[in-house]
Amino acid sequence: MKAVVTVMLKPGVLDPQGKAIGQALAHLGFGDVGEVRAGKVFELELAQTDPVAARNAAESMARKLLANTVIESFKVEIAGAATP
Amino acid sequence: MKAVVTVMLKPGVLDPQGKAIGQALAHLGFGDVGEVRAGKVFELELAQTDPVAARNAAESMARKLLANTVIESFKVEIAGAATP
Amino acid sequence: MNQALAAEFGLDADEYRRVLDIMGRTPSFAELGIFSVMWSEHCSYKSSRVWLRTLPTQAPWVIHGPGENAGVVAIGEGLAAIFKMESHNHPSFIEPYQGAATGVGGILRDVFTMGARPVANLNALRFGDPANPATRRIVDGVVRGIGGYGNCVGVPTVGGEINFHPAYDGNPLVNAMTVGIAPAGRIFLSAAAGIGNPVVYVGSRTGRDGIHGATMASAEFGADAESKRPTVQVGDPFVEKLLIEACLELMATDAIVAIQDMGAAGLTSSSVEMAGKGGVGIELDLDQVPQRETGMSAYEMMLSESQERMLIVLRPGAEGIARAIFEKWELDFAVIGHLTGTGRIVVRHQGRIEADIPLAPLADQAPLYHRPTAPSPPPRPIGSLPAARLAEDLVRLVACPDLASRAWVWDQYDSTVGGQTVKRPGAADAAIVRVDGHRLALALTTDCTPRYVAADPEAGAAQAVAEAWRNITATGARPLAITDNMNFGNPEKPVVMGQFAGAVAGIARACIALDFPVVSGNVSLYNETAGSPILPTPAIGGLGVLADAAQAVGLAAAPGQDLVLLGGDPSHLGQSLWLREIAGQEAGPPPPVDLAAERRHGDFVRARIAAGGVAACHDVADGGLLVAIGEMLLAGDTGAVLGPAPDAAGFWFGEDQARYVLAVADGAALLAAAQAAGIPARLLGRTGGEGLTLPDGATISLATLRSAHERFFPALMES
Amino acid sequence: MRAGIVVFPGINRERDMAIALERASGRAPRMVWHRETDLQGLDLIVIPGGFSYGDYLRCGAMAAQSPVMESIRAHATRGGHVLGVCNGFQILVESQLLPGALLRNASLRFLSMDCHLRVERADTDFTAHYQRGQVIRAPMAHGDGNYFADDATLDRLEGEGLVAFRYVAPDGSVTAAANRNGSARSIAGILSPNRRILGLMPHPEDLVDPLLGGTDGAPLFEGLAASLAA
Ligand SMILES: Nc1ncnc2c1ncn2[C@@H]1O[C@H](COP(=O)(O)OP(=O)(O)O)[C@@H](O)[C@H]1O
Ligand SMILES: [Mg+2]
Repeated sequence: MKAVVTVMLKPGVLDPQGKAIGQALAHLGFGDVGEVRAGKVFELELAQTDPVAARNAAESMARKLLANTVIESFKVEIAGAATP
Repeated sequence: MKAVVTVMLKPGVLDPQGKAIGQALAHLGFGDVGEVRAGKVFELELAQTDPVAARNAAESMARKLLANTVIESFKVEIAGAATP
Repeated sequence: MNQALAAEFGLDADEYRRVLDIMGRTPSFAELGIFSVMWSEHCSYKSSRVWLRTLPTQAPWVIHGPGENAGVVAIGEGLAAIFKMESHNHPSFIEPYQGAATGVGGILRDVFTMGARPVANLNALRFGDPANPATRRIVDGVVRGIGGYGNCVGVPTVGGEINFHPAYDGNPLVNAMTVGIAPAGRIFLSAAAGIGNPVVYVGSRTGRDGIHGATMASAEFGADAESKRPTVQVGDPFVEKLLIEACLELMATDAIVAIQDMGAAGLTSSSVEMAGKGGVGIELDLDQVPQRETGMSAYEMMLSESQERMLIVLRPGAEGIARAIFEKWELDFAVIGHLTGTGRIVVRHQGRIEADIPLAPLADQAPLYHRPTAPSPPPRPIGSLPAARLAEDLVRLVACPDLASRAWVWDQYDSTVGGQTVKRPGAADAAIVRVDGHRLALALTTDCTPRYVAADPEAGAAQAVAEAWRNITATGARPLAITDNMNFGNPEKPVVMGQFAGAVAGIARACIALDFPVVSGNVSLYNETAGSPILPTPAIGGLGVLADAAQAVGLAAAPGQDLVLLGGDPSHLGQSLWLREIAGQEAGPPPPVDLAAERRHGDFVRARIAAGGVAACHDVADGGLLVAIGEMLLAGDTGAVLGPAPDAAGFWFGEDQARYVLAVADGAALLAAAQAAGIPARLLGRTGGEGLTLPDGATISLATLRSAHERFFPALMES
Repeated sequence: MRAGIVVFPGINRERDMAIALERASGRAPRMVWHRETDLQGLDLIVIPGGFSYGDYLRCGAMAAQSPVMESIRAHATRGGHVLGVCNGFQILVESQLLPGALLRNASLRFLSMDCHLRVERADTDFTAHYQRGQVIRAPMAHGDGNYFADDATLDRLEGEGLVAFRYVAPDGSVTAAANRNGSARSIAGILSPNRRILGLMPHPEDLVDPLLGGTDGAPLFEGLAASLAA
């Protein structure tokens, strides 16, 4: 199964990249864009065939490695499964 | 409206980051993880209230700035709107 | 398989006929691919070879001149310096970050493949008009790419040069140079030997990256540049770092017979060149090649330019040792073939022979062109000139794109990693890098003034060599050898070919006079967009040696020193920056290059530095004498009072060659020594205070000068 | 002082560190490959700078999961000394041996230049050869040195005196301009509560030789060597 892990900075953590992109977009004439947040996304090819098992595996990978929970939060989506 | 732009390397383009993460996950005991691809995600607060206008704006931002279309492809999702 | 297809591969009718002659049959797709990349301009040097042969390449300290992956010179204490410069111009236009990054990666491999630990990177960059919006994006990507790769692999980036000119608008130049150190007796070469010996592939897996990159680098950009984009290669500096460590670890054993990086034209050029140089045959089994993608054809695998890969011929039985080392570093390792006695390259894939080509004719019958040359039109004559206003002109000049502080750039390059950088960027005319565990140090620089070369290719190229030699000399080091990176337009145009020929002649003349041979280099042609060529840019990378790093002299003056001009009063305004920036003219002949004077003056300066009396030294180059003084004061954070002197623009802003400004405790003693040696010298003034006081009494505060000098890059890039 | 330098794939300042340690202690440090787990006999473990695992994902994240980290944790629990510089600091916060995180520099650019640091306390084994309040120079070379922690953590660090170094102007004043990477409260280096673990971003090991521009970094290693003299 395919899992998609999205990692974003927690609210309150400075996001210089998002801020710089917001400014650059404004310079490019997209004056009406509000806040921009930048994050990371990981597509994982998993051996699990059961969506629940796949989700558990991906969540455990996110907690252990893909996200730094001091500053980041994450979200897991399993391809084809509805987001809970 | 909120738009989420996901930027991934095009298929076939080397993804050094994804490769290193895949190896690290294997070392951590997630032996059954297959290919890992790493990408970026941007959450944009848009002034547009119409989903179609919002999508157009986000796509134009992605093409102009958020994605390097030489090596990356992107996908836009508008919060609350079904993916086309 | 026909002429039309061959043409798409970049082979002309004549070349295709030659392929048919050699093969005695219609070539397969993979075979045609091999011919096309091996006979591309990039790999075969078909337009430039006849000229390159005329370069001087010998000196008692040269261990390996051109023809190997990089040049090798003895630097004393049983050590050798290995260095080369290489262009990545076309890829950097298409994708500036990855183009520049993979340029750095490629030149690093050329150096460590010979057994050297890379100890320094430099670069020579040319960008378009700063007013052109595309320039900013390209500068940003190239600088990030060079830093992104070099910082990660842990090789300090210690020097370089940058020019801006509208002629580079559609075609920036990214030339990267790497310098490494190896024991002089343990240099690894690429000539394969030993029939039956295993051929091993190490590094990253092969994907469909950059297929036809070599042929792309051999064609000019038209409006369809966009469509050439899918060939972009992505660098992985992490894997490169592992590859460096793993290769050096393997090189400490006796397992290697021959080794070569897979650069342009990847597996094709590395296998063909290794076997060809060794006079043996080679058989490859592509099924064994580590692959990143599925379903790749033989053609794709042979032409892939995936980065961070090496080809090694091992001694029989050494596979186990080698495999263990590469597995420790988590790199792919595969035996993909062996050497044969057939003199042919045979490529097998999925049970079929996809290519079977005799190697000797592939090399010997490679096209060689004596392309017609035409002289460059003479430069425009200099028109009427405004009077010089020293203070105002100086402030404007130090702020102009070609003279403004490059700190914004080098602040993004790790220049200290390795713990051996004695003079960082901006501290001296050449970077000084000590040899780990020795007192010995290298002096490194890259130089070229393309506007001089455009005005007079022979004189301009000689000037580039002279300036590299002078920059090394100004630190106290002894210049040893150069690498050259010849960046030119379309060689099928006689004027461009004339520029090339003239530049080679100028380099040769200067190298002979200065005992400064060419030991490696690279040629990049077809640097044109929509039919308009770049300025001819023969970038010179110079290397010198200093027996004791502690003797190195920088350019920063300190308060309380006499400033002395050595070499004679300047007067030549042709092609000067003052003429361009202040008078608005790109005109006149470039400064003449008197190599005998160059050598006499330089040898004198070096001897004075060795004798210990010189606190700082800077050559007079771009911008002329007053700019040189300003740079010494800014670097040392001191003012100066200049004494009486001529007030002509030519004196303060002329770009005459073979001149140095020295800061010394005792100016009178230096003047006397210069007089005794028959070298013209003049006391300019004395350092100290908060500003620069000119002979006319005007004072520019150091703060004014500094803010003018430091404004350009941040203003361009951070707006 | 018996020091060990941990080498992860992609680390690149291990030789700089070895030179500095040997200069100060007269003893060559042991190089510890990241798969080793036996750190017996070492007084000081140093995680040097570089780009472990390419700095992919997050700087230090993958190294923090390496087997050797468990041994380092045990060494720290025993009260052993640990020094993490640059990538080493990032690895220490990723493995939560030190609190907080190191985010992308506020400028979003790699910063390679000398900075000035104020020594916030001189009563630790790392800073014993400096004076409190002394301003020293050190090269920095990083893309992700922007120290972040929540306010409670920052207040605790300050309250317990665990801020070791701060980015300052040459005169010792804390200014926004001197804090080039945007670190919270200009923090350049922090200590563990027992003051036996130090993480800092700039590179004192690259300024221990007058030939290379100064010796401001030398007292850090000399202080350690004196404190840990066997
Ligand atoms: N302008 C030049 N001057 C001297 N030597 C050159 C020049 N251009 C190329 N060479 C030499 O030709 C050989 C092939 O260079 P190149 O094709 O760039 O190597 P690589 O296979 O590493 O890309 C090298 O030995 C190089 O030093
Ligand atoms: Mg090569």
